[in-house]
Amino acid sequence: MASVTYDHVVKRYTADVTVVKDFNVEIKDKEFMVLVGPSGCGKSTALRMLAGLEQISEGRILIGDRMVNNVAAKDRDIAMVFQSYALYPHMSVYDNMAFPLQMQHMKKSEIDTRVRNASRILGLDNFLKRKPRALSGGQRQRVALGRAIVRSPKVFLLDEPLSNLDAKLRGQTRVELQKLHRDLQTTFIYVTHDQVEAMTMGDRIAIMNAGILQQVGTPGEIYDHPANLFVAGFIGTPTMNFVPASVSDSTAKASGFEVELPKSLPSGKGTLGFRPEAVTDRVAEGSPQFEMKVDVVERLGSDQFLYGQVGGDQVTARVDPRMAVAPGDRVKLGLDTRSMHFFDAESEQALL
Amino acid sequence: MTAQAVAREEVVRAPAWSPAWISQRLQKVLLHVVVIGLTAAWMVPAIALFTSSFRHFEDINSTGWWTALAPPFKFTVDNYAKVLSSGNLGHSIFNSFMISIPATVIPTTIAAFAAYAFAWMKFPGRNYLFLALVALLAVPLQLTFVPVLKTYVSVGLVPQNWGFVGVWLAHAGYGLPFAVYLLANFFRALPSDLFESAEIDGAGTLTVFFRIVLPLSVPAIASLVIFQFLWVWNDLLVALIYVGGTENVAPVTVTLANLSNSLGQGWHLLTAAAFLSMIIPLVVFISLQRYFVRGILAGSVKG
Amino acid sequence: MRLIRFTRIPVIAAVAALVAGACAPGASNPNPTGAVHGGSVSVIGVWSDGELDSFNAVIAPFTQQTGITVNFEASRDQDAILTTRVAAGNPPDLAAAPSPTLLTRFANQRKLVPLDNIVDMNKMKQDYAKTWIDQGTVNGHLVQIFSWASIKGFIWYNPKVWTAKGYTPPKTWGDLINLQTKMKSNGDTPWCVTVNSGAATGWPGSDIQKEIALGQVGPAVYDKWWQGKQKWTSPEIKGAWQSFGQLLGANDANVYGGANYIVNTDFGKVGDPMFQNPPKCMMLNQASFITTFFPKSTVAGQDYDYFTMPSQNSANEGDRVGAADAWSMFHDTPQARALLNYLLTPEAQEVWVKRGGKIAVNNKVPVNDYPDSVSQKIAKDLVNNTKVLKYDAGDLMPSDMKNAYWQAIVAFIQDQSKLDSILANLDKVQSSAYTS
Amino acid sequence: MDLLIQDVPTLVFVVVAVPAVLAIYIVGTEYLVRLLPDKQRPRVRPWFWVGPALLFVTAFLVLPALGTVVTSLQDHDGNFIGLVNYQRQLGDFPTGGAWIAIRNNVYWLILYTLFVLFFGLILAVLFDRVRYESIVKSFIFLPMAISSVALAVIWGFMYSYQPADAPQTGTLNFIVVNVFHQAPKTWLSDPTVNNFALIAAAIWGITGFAMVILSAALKGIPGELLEAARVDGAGELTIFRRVIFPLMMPTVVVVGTTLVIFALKAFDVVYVMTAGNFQTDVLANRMYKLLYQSDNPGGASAVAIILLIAVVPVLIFNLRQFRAVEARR
Repeated sequence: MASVTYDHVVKRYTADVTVVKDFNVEIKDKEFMVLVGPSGCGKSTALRMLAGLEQISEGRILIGDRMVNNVAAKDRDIAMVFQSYALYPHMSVYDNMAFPLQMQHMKKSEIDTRVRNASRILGLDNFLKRKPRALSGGQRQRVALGRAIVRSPKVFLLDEPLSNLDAKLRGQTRVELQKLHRDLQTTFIYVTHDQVEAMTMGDRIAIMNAGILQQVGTPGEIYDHPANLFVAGFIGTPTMNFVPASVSDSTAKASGFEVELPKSLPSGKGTLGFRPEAVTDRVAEGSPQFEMKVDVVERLGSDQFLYGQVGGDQVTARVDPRMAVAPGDRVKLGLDTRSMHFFDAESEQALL
Repeated sequence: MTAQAVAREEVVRAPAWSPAWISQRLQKVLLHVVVIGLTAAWMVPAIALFTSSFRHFEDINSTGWWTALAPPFKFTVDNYAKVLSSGNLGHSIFNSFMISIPATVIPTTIAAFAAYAFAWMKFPGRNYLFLALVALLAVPLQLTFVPVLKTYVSVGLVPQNWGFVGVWLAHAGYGLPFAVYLLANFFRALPSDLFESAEIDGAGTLTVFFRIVLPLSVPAIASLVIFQFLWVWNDLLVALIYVGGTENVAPVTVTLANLSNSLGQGWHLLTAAAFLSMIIPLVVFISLQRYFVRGILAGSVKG
Repeated sequence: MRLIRFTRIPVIAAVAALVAGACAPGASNPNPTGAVHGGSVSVIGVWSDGELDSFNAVIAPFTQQTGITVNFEASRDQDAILTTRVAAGNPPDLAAAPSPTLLTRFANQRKLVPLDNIVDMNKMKQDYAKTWIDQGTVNGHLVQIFSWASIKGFIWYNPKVWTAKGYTPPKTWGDLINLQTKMKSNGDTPWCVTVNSGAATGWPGSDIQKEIALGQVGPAVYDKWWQGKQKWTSPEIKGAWQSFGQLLGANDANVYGGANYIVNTDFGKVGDPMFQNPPKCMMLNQASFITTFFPKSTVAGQDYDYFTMPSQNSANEGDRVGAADAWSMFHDTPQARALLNYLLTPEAQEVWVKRGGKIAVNNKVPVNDYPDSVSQKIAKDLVNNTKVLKYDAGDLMPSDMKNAYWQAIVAFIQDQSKLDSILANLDKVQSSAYTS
Repeated sequence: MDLLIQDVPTLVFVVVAVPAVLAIYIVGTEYLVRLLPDKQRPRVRPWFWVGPALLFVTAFLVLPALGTVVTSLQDHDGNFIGLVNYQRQLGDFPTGGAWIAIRNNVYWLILYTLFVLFFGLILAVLFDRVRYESIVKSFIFLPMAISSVALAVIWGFMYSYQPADAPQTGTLNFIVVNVFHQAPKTWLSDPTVNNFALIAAAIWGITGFAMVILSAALKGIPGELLEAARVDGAGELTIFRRVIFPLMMPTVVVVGTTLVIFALKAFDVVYVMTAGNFQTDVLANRMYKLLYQSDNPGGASAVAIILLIAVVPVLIFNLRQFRAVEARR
């Protein structure tokens, strides 16, 4: 129900400790935006500044058209789900959800309606009288969501809400959250360090590293056109192959092979990047081929990954799961040149 | 069944007579032996006192207390009878309540405010101010008596006009450093997410304090109440300085100290008196003990 | 009921004051100037238990006659309480102390009301031994009066045992030493001594030493000694220590239980071994009050009697050491005056005397008022045979000197061979204790 | 009796009114704070919250402590004499001045603090695992409820001495004589053991304090955490060392600090049992004697200041500790 704008936002703790640097993002109304990055990259700080839990050192944050830099957290009309859930242990599930509404001096009947509505959505009807300690992890997580839902906030903030759940429950809840986003028709800002969550849930993803925003885009854009070496390496499993190479005109030369790039680049050294799925056992006519000495074979059923050496470089390949290969084998592989990336040695920016 | 309970079942249930089962059993037995043994050893001096409180003065002086535990059982309730009949006892117990209760309530309340600020509000010099407060624990009370009493006299805050007010305030002042120290430590340990969550939920400082901090700090407050009450209840000197030892205001410690005379005669009555004066603090302890429950924070945050 | 009056209403005001931070309205102290009838007087003393009962018995006729209530505060931490309250300007009207040390300090600080015009000095001079008046006079003013005393230098024994064993009370120091030797050769332990008394541990031993000193060197040197003008290492004082050691015997062998028992046992238990059957010791030296510590089953004259410590110098025969309950005034109110004057009367003093354990300071208290033959004998002794009564030297020394004295007694009992270094240390304390 | 009943309303009034007044204070000041612009509020608010506490400690502790500093630099008549009082207390090392007391305080500091923490932790952890916890806890707590005068009587029964040929009335000497067949010991007058005898009595008296606070902290550790560690296969000792102890560390620091200060201020047990005789003096007792018996407020003040200075290292440790806690959250 509102857009969020980060406008040259800086967070500085001391003169030389800056955790968020010149952060600029526009999050559209009703968008599901995921802030992703390794731990300590400043993503949580960025969220907490929006929540009003941290002072903003420089720049502005707007919710809708309203600058909220100096607005108290409670007046920003946001709701937040904490990684730890932060449930009030001495209050029942009902009271936990009713608490933010009581703070708004809402009428009792209205509170009741909202709490019951939220608990129905989240399937918590049978637990309303319980204390948090008598709930399972997944249930607690839903109470934390419920406490956010009841307020019908303009913006929903979620700080790694799934990290305390086991893998199965996490997958389930991911789907539930997306459904919830659709149902609520509200702006979601979701912080995570897990790129899978980011890729699967986000309408758009903002990737941060070391306090700096690296790239903003849809999952597809980010995956196919990473803006720099960091984004390329951060998104996708297994990670993109990075091979040192030198370019002259449109030919990139690595230690074990040469590849023709789709366009010519200024000559120099850099890093050639290509995803494992670009290295296959289907050797296409006219595309580069090389021999890989296989170190490790990973069979996932639907896929088979080979880890090995090409020339002097470590390369991962995704091959047909039916291909018979054992560690120590030398196999011939082909490279699909349609999705090649090349990163400048100095700036690490994508040139291709 | 809660997650906890499930986990506990898993741990405890090893197949009967398996090595793990035997070692678990042995550990359990050892635990009980150690617990009961330590407690029993701890009780020896108190048992000595208790036994002696039922012995004749001459016997206490001439034979060890343990001899009373074998026949012939020459027990007497004379000591108790003498203590209970000392006319002022009932009144002085009442005086002790009059002194102890407000002298516990005032510093606990004030300390809770200050501890909350020290634990969760940011202000310049906070840490140093807090440490200075802790350092005040080391100030010998005897050196404060004259200046404080001088001030009391100059503003007329003497027992003749103000009853116990002077001693309440003094005990509050003396008890605050520890009270703030203990509570701030506990408040500081509350998960910060709770506070932030409450802030986003729209709770103000007061709401957070009264609806979240206080309910969650019940064990700490209960232990503080126990100690402050106990110290005030057992205090002799502060009471003598600020309320004096006249019969109508004397707390029970003064009355009991006066059971033995200035030359030390009558000390055997202290055996009985010690047990009688112990009753109230023990009742306070036992009745507040139910607040020391496991996991008051359980379920709030994980990890 | 008094409690209610002074708590309920102020409580409400106090709470208000807490909020507003306002000062309490100081209620003015009642200051009746007219007839001495009614009102109250506040007293701090050390008496509790049986002693307090006795004191209350003394006060009862006073209150009955005058209508004046005596608010008595008993405190065994009198040093702390009184020092603090005097320094803070909140002293009681009167204080009663078991020794004059503290009150003399207040006198030097000019915190006490001079009593010269409050008591009838002529009558005092008639009824009181000069010692008591001299003792109460500081800087030319009477600031302390004395009510009840205990006399030191009494050696207690069990007449039944002595008759059976053929021992007789010695008349001279030589007789005493011979008796001691005879007892030992009979396999009896001559003495019981115990000196443990909490913070004051050592004083019962110091009593023996100072009695010997007075008997050996006489009042003049005794006075110079407590005044800090006589060195501890001087032959006069050292002699008294050596004589004390003569009684204790080498390694305290003349005393039941030896050094460990002496220093670890409470002074009040000193008589217990003597009254056991068979007795563990033959005699003990303690002041007149010790009879109240003897087992309840003992009867004066039958189970215990005393003789006075013989002097080594016949010129000093009849010189006694004593101490007494001292009274001083902080507030000159009519009620306080009335009580003080009442306490000086034989009528007041005889009340406690009749109840036992105390010797009246007023000479007019009839001997027959004493409850048993032994205390009557003490009273007569005091009037008839006492030539010079000297106040306890320890109580007259500055506190640091007094404490060092007591500790020296303990050290001496533990190891008599260290006498020279013990006395040298006392000289060192003497050189600083009197100046500060 | 009617006198008591009539006073009950006073008591009830006080118990209800005092917290009510304080609650009104804090609500009222919050209302005042809200009148301020948003930015000013966090700066002003803490002072209202700590205000009453600061007011109280200033009046009852800070001002007297400052007065003590002044007194410690003065002679008996109030003339400034510099550090002479300190020189007197700290002169004649190692047996003169306050040195015996300082030595004994070091014994107290180490033995009392460590043993009380040790027993407090052990008892809290062990008792946590038995169903009759509340009963055994009450027993350990019981000595806390005993006044110092009674404590002297109790430990008198433990340490009492009789000559070797008489029946022993003291518990320890009974054991020494009848079990170990040794000569009875003079526990309180023998300088090789008496300090430890006093410290033992004090440990007995205060362990309940450490146990209660540490136990409260232990209860604050979520049960799931312990269960999880157990499921992970950690032994009980490992759980204590790796899970319980680190989580209780802040509380251990608080209890430890308090005990260190108690050890420095050790007074009651010494005062009632030996009064500092037989080389058992401690600083607080020395101060008491100087103040009330020797009429030497300057010396007493100097001792008190020495005592206060001794606390500083502990405070520095505390500062580091809660900076660490703050860094973690």
